[in-house]
Amino acid sequence: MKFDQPKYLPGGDHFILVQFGDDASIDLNFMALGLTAALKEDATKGVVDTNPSYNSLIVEYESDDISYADLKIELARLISGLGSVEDLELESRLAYLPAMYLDPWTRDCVADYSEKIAPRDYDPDFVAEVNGFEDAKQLARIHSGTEHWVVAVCSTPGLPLMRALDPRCAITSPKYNPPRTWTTLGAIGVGGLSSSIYTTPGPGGYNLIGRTPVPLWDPQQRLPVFKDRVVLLDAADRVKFVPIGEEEFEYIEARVADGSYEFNITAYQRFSVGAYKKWVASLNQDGRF
Amino acid sequence: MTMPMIEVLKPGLETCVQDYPGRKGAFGMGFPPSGPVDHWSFRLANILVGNAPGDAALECQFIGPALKFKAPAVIALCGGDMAAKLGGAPVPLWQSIAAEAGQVLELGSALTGARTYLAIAGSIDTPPFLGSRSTFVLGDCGGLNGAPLEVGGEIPVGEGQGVPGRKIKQSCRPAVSENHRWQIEVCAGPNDDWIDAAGQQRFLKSEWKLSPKSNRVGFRLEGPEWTFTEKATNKAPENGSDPSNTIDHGYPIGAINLCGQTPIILLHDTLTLGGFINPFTVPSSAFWKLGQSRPGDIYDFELVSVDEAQARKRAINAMCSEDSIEQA
Amino acid sequence: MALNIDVIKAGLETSVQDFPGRYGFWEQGFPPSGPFDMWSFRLANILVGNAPEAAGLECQFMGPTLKFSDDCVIAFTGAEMNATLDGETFPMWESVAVAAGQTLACGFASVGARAYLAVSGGIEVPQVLGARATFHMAGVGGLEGHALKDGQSIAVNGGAGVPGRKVKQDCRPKIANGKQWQIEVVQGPNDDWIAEEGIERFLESEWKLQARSNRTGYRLEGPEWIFADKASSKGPEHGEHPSNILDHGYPVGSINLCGQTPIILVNDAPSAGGFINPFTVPSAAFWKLAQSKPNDIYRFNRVSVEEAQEMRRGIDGLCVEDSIE
Amino acid sequence: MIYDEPKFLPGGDRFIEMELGDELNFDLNFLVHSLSAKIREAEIAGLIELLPNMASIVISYDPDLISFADLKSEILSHYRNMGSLEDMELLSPIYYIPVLYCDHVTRACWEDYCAKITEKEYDSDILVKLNDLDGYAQLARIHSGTEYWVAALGFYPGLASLIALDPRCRLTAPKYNPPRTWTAKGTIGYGGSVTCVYPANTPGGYQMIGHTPVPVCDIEQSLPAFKQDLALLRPGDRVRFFPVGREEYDYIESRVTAGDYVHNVAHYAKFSIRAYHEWLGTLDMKERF
Repeated sequence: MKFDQPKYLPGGDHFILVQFGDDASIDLNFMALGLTAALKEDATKGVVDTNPSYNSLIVEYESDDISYADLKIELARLISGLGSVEDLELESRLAYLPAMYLDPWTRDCVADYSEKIAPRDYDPDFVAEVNGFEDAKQLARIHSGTEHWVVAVCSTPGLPLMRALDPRCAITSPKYNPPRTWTTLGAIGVGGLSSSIYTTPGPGGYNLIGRTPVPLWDPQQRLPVFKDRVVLLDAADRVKFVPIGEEEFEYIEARVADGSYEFNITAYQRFSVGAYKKWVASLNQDGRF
Repeated sequence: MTMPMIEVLKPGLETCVQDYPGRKGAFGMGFPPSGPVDHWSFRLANILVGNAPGDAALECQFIGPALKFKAPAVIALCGGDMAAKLGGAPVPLWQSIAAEAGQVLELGSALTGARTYLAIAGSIDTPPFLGSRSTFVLGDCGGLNGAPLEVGGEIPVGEGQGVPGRKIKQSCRPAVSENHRWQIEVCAGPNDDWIDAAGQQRFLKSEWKLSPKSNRVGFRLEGPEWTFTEKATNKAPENGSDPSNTIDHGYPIGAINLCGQTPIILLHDTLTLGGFINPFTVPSSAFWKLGQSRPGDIYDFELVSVDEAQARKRAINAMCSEDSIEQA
Repeated sequence: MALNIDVIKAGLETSVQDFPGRYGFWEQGFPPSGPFDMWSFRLANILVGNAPEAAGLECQFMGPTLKFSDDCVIAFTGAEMNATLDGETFPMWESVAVAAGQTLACGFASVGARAYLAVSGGIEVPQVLGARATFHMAGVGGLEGHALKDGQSIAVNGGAGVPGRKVKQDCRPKIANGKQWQIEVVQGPNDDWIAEEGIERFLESEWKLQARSNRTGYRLEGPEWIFADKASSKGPEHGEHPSNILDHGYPVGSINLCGQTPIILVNDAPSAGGFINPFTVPSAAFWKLAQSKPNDIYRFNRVSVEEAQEMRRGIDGLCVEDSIE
Repeated sequence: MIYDEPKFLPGGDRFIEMELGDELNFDLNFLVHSLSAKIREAEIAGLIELLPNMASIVISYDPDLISFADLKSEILSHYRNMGSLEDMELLSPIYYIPVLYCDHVTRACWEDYCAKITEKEYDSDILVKLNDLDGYAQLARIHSGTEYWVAALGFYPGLASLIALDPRCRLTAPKYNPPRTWTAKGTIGYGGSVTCVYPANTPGGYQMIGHTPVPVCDIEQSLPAFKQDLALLRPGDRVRFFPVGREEYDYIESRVTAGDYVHNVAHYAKFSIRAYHEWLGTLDMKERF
């Protein structure tokens, strides 16, 4: 539920959590990202950093520059300036990321977990089943059928937390319990309401359904796209997965390895929340890719 | 002009380059701030050698490194006592001293506290990453190639003129606990309303033992059970099934993150976001205590207001200045 | 009361049309379609008491043979197709009562080329994109998207028509067999691509209507065109030939110059393309195009936009109840 | 160039051709469609419909309701109030269309042409050679590596002229000479620097590089996407092609045949000219996908 007034919750002496509501309605994330953009635009004195999530935005501040009470006033001012959620328009790049669904590498990762930690079915079969899809291929079709909204970039560097913008492509699935101890780098996972891409080979709990050959962050800033940035995606960007086969995967992998891979990202669109809501309302919810 | 170097003979236990306040402005890209846990001692060490308080220096944890100076240097050690020796002779803490070219500084295990900070005049000059030299080991970035010191590694140092013989006044140093008990300030929130009154009281009145499964990512605490409010047990399924689950949200640094029944204090290398509640937050003024405590130590939490926490932080900041210096 | 018309013989591309045709979908590539000779078409509807817009049949060169399932009132206008009703000569430009079971048989057009049949109540085929007009190239509108076929049945809305109504002689288009037509043209939109002497030559020459002409376009045969400098010195995206231009929309009636061949784009024409349109035939002259036959000779008579609009108002003024006696 | 003063050229008694410039230029085309949207919004009495194209708009009007001169001055005033091109934004849906490149359908069409009309080189080979590409895989990668702008619609119902928004993906191709007498519906054609999807079995002159089972025009209105309209695309929309394999192609074709294929469209992004220009500035023109 969206709160009538956002809640301001203190997080110690230099954080404040602004919560717009208490559920996972995507509108709340739009508000959080709208506020992120407004803070940036406003260059509010004392604001150090921000970190958005599903329904909230955490703001780090320097209490020597702004008091907690004044920060709340500033935040309230910016939030009221956002207007209604329908009025929001957000800068939003669209990244086309190649994805090999049902790939051999994440299949091995699931098999390894199954052998060493707890037996489980192949993740895409499992996710397809809990979502009532025909098979794993339809899972791939549905997952690649929507633009995914980057709710936040978080947890580990460059890791995008994403949600399907087309409600007909929403996939929900329980996470691993216990979690994996390692995950294939570049694995595309789904868990809860979200999708993500593993940017480090660390532990993880999402179900693995595919893999991308492209890096989502590059501390060495080796590839051209990372010339001015370390992390590929920002919150409010969108990702569309382009299904590829093994041959194309290897081609892209080789270009990533030799440093010549050219990312396919467009940056000439603004995301209109009002238009989005109209579009969602116009969809036949029974239609499925 | 050759850059003065320090050679790593023994790396110690996860000894890392850090700077203060660490990596800011990259939270939204998934980067926690990193930086020194006990940033009070850290800044004092820098001030002693004439650096800016936030300049890059080394954080030594539990077991310190052995380092060989390739050029003369002015250094200072602050924080936990690791029985440091320079060229075999004991080195005092809280004081700037001169090291000769070729001399070896050797640190042992921490006798008091847990973290010792080594500042070098001119400061460590590794390439900054996203505006900071702090090492973020999980993210493989910052510091020396994104990793703790390694045997044979070389630490580049900038040009700097330090003055030996400067000391931190006794009253301006953090008082490292001798009895392994710590009074840690906490602020309520952001998610205190998920814990019932009894649960909040229990948290504040109980002893909490620091688990060995603690590091710069998080400090795990052992203690009594938590009890929850209606809000935590009666919620929409997207929050998750455990009472401590919520819809993913950003984590403040210092948050006491309740993972099932286990509270974990989120430190400088934490995950930036996740799906557990944070009923309390340790303010930055108490971080030096976290930095100097060791597994098995006992924490008592003391509830303070945000205003009070900010006042304490200002008091510590005030001590991280030239005013805290006296001549030896 | 509804009735059916059974198609005994379809004739040559006989199709359902309504006036003014399909508007609002041009941008998606749908031309207006609709009756070619809009004057005769509207008069037929008025005769049987329909609104001028109601759907009727356009018969081309050779009309159909139709059997009526029920009593109704019909009218036949436009070209003389020597129609008979149960063998009796059927009068043109007049509303006539038809009894259930009677058959109307048409022949070849002896004067003019297109005849229009209106039935009281109007033909009731489903509207596609807001019109009943047939656009057979895309299979849209009319009877299943195409011209009539033998054995089909056409649904008609019941309607009370009055027989014995006639269109006054001076309110009818002057369809003749002279094989010579004066066709009005308005200069533009791309007249500046043609040299002055090319414009003069177009206006002074005789143009023969080719056999390869239909509701999409009328091909003309005549002298060479002479282009202005503009047509040869232009950006490469326009195309090589002097008649090539960057793709643009085509007004209905435009004289589209495809190489050296002018094609008058009529009701079912493509909506856009990459050739210039130096002249445009205004709507007031469309009845002449519709009623002319291959090998007929056109001479073009330049008029201004205002004159063309005045002529159009003149025809509209005749497509009314006052024209009936 | 874009004219300082647009030209109003008469097209008989009921049409005006408004020419805004005389070149194939994205900005000019954007101006054409923005102005068209403005004119439509104004609901000028007597204005029947608009036919915007590459650089011009043909305006259909009822001379009994508005005179040439009045219509011209009204449209001119809208044109003058357009503001700067840089500030313009247009809500632009994007359609995702699967393509089987170098497919069996167009190959058969080419073979038929060679047998019956005249021998010619295989279309994709022509494009590969002429554009200096590595092979069919790169042809597919480049053709599917950009969003296309629907610059115009017309000639045939539902036939859209598509121009690549990423200039690095602009290919060139000659046209068939003489033209084909038939082209399979769904053929992906390339002629000049324009690509298209053939909406029906029609004659054609573009080189054929692939085939989609997804219709872009459906006079039967059997698929849900055509419930309202027969043609899928409108000027100002965007199209992105997705390479698929034969198996996925067959699957999609079966869904189209069954009448339950769901077209993949996202309709919530505003295309911003300024952002587009900025984005163009960031591209490394030497790079190719």
